[in-house]
Amino acid sequence: METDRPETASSKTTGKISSACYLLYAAGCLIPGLLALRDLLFGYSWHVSLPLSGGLALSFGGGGLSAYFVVILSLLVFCVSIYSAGYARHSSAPWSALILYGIFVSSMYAVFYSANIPAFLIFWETMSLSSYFLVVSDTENIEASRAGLLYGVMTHVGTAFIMAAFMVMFFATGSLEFPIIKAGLAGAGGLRSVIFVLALIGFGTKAGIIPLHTWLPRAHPAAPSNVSALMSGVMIKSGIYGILLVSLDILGGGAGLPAPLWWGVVVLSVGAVSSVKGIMYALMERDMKRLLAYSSVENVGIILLGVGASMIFSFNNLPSLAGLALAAALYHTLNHAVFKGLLFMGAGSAVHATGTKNMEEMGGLIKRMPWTGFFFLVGSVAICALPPFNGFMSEWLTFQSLIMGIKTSVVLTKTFMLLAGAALALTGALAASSFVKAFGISFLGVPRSHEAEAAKEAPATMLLGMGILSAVCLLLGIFPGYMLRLLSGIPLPGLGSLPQFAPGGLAVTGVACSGVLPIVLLGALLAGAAFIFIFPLVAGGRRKSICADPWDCGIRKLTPRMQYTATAFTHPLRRIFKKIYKPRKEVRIEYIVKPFFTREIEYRSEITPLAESYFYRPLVRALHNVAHSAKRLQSGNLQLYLGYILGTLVILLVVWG
Amino acid sequence: MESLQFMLILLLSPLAQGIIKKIKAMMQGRRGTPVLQPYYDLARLFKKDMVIPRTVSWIFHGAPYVVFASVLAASMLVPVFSAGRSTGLWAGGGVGFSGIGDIIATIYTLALGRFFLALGGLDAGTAFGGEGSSREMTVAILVEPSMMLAIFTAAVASGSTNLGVIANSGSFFFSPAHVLALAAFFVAIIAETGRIPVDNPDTHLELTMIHEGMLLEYSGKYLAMMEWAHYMKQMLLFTLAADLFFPYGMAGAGAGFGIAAAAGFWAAKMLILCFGMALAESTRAKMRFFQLPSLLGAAFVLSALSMITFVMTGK
Amino acid sequence: MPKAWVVVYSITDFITVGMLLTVVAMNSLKRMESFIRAYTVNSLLLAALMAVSAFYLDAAHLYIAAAVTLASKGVAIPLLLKKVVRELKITHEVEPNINTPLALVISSVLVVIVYSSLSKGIFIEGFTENTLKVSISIILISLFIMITRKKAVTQVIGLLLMENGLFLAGFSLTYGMSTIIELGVVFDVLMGAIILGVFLSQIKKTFIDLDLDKLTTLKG
Amino acid sequence: MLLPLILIPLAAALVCLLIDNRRVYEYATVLSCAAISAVALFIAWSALSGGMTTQPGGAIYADALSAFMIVVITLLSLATSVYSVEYMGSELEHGHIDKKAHRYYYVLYNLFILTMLLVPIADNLAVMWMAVEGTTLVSALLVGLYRKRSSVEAAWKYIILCTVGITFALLGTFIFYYASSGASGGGRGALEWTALLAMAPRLNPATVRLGFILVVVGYGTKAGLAPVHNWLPDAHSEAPTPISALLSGILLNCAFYGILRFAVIARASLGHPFVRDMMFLFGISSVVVASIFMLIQRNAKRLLAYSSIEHMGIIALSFGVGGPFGFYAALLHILNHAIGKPLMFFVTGRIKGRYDTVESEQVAGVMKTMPLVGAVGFVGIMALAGAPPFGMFISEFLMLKALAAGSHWVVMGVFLAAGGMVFYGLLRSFGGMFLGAPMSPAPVGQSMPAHSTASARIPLPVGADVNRRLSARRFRGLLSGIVMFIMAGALLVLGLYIPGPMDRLITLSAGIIGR
Repeated sequence: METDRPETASSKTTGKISSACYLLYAAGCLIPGLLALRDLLFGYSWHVSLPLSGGLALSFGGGGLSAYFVVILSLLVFCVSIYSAGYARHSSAPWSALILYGIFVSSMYAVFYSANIPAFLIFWETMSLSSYFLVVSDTENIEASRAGLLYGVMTHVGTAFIMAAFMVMFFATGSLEFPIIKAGLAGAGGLRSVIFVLALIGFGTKAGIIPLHTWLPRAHPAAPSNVSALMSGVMIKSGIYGILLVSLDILGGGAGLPAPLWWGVVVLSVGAVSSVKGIMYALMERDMKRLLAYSSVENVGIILLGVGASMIFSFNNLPSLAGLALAAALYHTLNHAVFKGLLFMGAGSAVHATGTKNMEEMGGLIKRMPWTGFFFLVGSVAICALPPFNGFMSEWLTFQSLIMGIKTSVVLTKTFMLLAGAALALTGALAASSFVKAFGISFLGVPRSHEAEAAKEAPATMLLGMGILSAVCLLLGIFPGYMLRLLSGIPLPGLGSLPQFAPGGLAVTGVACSGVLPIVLLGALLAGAAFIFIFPLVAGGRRKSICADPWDCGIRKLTPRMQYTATAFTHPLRRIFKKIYKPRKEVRIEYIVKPFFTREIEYRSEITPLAESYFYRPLVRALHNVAHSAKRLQSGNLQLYLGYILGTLVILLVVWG
Repeated sequence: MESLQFMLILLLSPLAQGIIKKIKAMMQGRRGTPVLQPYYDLARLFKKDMVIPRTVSWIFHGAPYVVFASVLAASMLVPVFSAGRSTGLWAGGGVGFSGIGDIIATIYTLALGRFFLALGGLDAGTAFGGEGSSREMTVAILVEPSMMLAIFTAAVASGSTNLGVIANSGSFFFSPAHVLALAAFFVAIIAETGRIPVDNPDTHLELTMIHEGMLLEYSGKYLAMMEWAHYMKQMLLFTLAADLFFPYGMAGAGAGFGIAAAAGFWAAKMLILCFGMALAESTRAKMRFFQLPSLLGAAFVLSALSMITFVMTGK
Repeated sequence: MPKAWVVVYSITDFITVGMLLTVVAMNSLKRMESFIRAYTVNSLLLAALMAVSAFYLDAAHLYIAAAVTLASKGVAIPLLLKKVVRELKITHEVEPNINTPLALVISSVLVVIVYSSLSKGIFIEGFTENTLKVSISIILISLFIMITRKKAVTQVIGLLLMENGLFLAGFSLTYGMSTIIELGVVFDVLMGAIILGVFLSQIKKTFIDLDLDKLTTLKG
Repeated sequence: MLLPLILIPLAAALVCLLIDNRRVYEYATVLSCAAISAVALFIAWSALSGGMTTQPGGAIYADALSAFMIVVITLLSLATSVYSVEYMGSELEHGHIDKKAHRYYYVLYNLFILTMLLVPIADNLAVMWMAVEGTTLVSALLVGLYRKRSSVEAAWKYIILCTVGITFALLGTFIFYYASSGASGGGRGALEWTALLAMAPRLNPATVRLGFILVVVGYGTKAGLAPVHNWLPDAHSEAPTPISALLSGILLNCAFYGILRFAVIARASLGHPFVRDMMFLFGISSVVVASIFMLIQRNAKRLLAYSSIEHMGIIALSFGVGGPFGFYAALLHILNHAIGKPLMFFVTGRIKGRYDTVESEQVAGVMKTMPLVGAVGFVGIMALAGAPPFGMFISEFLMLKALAAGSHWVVMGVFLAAGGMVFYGLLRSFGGMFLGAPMSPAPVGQSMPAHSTASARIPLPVGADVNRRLSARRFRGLLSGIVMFIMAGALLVLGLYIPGPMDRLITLSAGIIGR
């Protein structure tokens, strides 16, 4: 779907119709979004129940946590659908993709609304399967179908864990309805931990925490870009939603029943590992969309840092801090949805224009597609948590909660919070580096391929979709106060006790006190820029500027191939962290006259993801070995089969006869 | 009045640079350039025409403004000599707390500048620019954790990341944790300001330069902005070190000195730090790039130690 | 207990043990003819048993059952087998997979297992206890024979032997159920034999040889 | 009202045997299947309204459970007959079978249906046994229809193994009779299920236990429960595709129905735990064995066969766990499996028609060459993998619920793990076939199942004859295509809403099992 097929008249009309449909989706998703916003602001909630076959029922409910996620979903679906309207017009997307997109989106809504186990499971799996089909929707792309297989299987296994968790709930409470379970689980004791672990594994698979993330960097890039925007933006958040729903809402018994300490510690550590390793792998990627996918792993990690910290705080009975950490997590969930969606859309139009995902074949795009470039830049700045954009605010809150954790909690948790803080700091720097690379290599400099040379700006609808999200990035960055007001409507431990502030302001009080006024910060930045713009006019007066070739050390001509490549950009880190990356480097040289005149030098460098080489590959190999050796049981020998019958009979006779 | 204290950084940062150069020269037994040389350089550069590479986009033109603006904005967040309750552009600011800007905000605002500096280096599409940005970001990655941990120590000790609060709670200073943290922070400053042994500010030998590599294509006005921003960043970091680790003698602080006295204290601290920097530069030799991790790793260990001692001892 | 019963018990026991012995003996047989002969003997014994008890219990439908058994198992099926063997020219030996002594040991072990595991609680009265155990042993041993022999024909014979054991069991447990069922079962067996014959010729046609080692193309 | 179920297929078989005209015997078969379906629906209706239908003589009767089975059997036989007309037709036209075998197929087809219908309506358990044995004999001939080495081998193994197994079932039946005669004070015993059930509590437990073990092993062999399942993959992979559909869709269920009937009596006399443990034993082993073999299975039909084993295992599990949910789930799963598995076999048949192979390595790009078949196929494998919103998810969810309620965590864990492996196996093999770029340039237009390779081998008839034949072919293809869509739709519907009558029927039957 990424490649432009020659547009026939029929494909043009299909394109028109499907883009119209996408606009309909965009309009449609406003309704639930606004309703959910209302529920959130005024604390409404509702509950309906429909009969299902087999004496089961589908219950749905709104308000609180689910309303918040519905708002996120609607915001993103709105922009992505507008984007897709332009996207579908030019890519030869089959009809099925359009329908699947609808199923995918509506199943995500249903997941967030689900209020009992059957509904949740059914729509959860529908969401997974429809996204699977979207990943493989370009049926001839064999790589996509491989990625799809991995994704499908992993998500199915994850669902199995979720099912198990739910079944334990049912066993403990005898009910399938979340509200009743919530009430009934208070006395469940040890079972709560069982449920928590199962749920964490199950939902973690979807959220893409390390080491359950393997499917993510494969499946997200393989999907069409508008879908990968939704997958990375919202779908993996459904994993976060699940973790919050089970471990805080349901297991919290609604009344903030404190979680055991080790839950928080586990979540915190998982978050730290995921954030650091996710972004480290992102840094090494040449494939633009895979880079973004890995950075999603990182951001999920950051969100989990907040969740874990909040759990620890509520265990230590510090509600306001718990609220703060949770607010940070939820806030970052929204922010990540926004800028990751934006980035995937930008990447989508870049890939669409150049026909490649490899950044080392792009370059110089910002001159050819200025708007896309600008929006991508906004996204990059936001995701690097640089002020005055939204990423900064949520990371600031996370930092605050961690620091306060170091101050207040017991030594053990102190240490964990400390490490988490260091991880977060490291993450920030790594993220900055990888997005300098992502933007710099693919949008700046000189085109590295003819396709990049010939790239065209994306159509207006696609730009509109990105533009809205860029604006949201800025607004969420400079009006955090409104966000906290929104969050305090969610009935989760501590969120009620969040202090309220002036819309522009954000502050922590209580154990500590600090705060930022991002709007003033923005003002300061503008003031500084204005100053330095005016100062030279006063001091130096107007000077003309001469255009020339860049400095080339006296070589007469600099070619695009002499630019710094993405690989070269990250080479130092590959060397410094070789313990972690385990880079495989091979250099192949063809000589004309050895050893002086070379015809061709090929340099290939790859890194081995640990989780795969040390967990998944062995697992799959083991399974295959088992299967192969099991074939001997079905050797085709009739006597053997008769022997089975005899054996079974004799054994049963001896045991029970 | 105090709300304009950042002007000191804006105006005096070239002087600090000059002083450091002078001290280095004297240590190396040279006469060295006059102390005001940086001002002369800036003035000259502002007057010169610019040579713009053909290959660049608006990022190249925008970067100097963003870099300068970010450093300036960051320095507006920092109490220079007065952490008074009423001071600061946004004292209170409806945020329900007193004092001046936030340390994390400061660091991240500086990071914004670095982000665009690196982009500006990449925009021309030359090898040196790329090399410079790559190395700059790498160094940043190595420095960030130790710097943040060092800051955590101060923040946790005073129970806030608010520079005003930190500077006001002068009770604890020179606890072992803070000494270690200061050491780590100092190494971080060396790396951030591109000083020997991490980077050589005076070289233009392509293969070794980091900061200069990114500036290679810049000239005239833009180069002036970049350099000025660099000076300001250096002085800002000095000031931060002072605020975080030996805030003694600030106006409006617990001790509550007068403006003049506080300014004097600040100048003294700056001189000390300049001397320390010069000393470090002229006693060390520039390291190979791939030896840096050991140095910065050491810094990280220092800051981690400081944090741990604090966690254990509680002071 | 009337005197007649005692006689019946002794005779039936005698005959059933005879059947068991024929089956056990088949473990040691190598030639196809003798194999078929042993089967015939076994069937005849079965028919005889039915006749005897029919005589003593003077139950008319048992005579019918005996007659049917004699006709089908004692005469028809052996003839069919002989015909098949002649047509397919199965002359050479029927090699067992394992040597005779071991086979004998295992079959006796099976008998022991059956005798030990069929708990006393099952039986209320009558000659059924011993007969049932014998018949189950016969079934298991003939299954064992099917396992040890390579030739497809021997499989068929083993299957038919199992049927005999089954008939013995059915007869002993139920004094012969309603005739219709007897007939139905016999009919099934007969059809089975015929169809098996058909397939034997099929195998002969497609595989040239009736050795089961060839029939292992379908694996996994 | 039951006799027609026997008479109509018999008549159809005679017609096929006597009248050597392709059109006639094809239509005769389809019509008879349609007729018995109608009858079945009537029986179901009367079962819903008035309980059991008994025939004078009492040898055959039908309660709700039998009605349920009859409905499943007849409806599926109808679908399969329509598909057979297309599939066997093209087999004939491409010379894979000769005309004689083609007719012979329809004769046996009707007899097969007949024998299978006899199973649920037999009140006398020995009669039921005869019917099951009859199915073995008839279907063995169908399995061996192609006369190839492999098919003959499969048929041979099938008939030997099943006959051996079934022998034990009869022995078990005898022992039940014996127990009943014991219960009736040494007098004549009973083989009528109803009578046995009536005296169940008075039966000698030890006797019943022995009998039940023999019955489970015997009918279990036929029902394809591991570890006595070995005939199943061979037979399914070698039989003509419609027959594979019938084998796994109905025949297995018929055999399992036998176990069910005996199990009711066994539960009445031994109590549930014994039955549960037996079912868990066979169920778990079936699920595990099947899932392991599905991991790397390359032949699509064998893969489906193993999946049948897995599903029989699931049915056994949910029957074993018992309770209203368990029994309901077992029957619902029988229904779902009877729709989903044949559907996948039909899809595989279409693939074979196009690519002339079902080895997943040699097939790719079905979504391109036959988009509709590919879409239906995806629905099918998702349903078979137990994914919502399809019927099997409901039945499996109900089973899980029952397992959780009874806290059989080990069983649940094994089941879930196996489920993952099964999903992998299905998606790997079928996904590989459906996706990817088509390898050989295959002719487009999927409603016409032309063999790309075979048609090259056989010179097609010429002139107007060709057009007539092509159009006829297209028509047959269209019909079977519609059938496949209906089945796919049914899978979806059952996942969301079970029609009221069917729900009541299943509930009643569950009541009978759970008595």
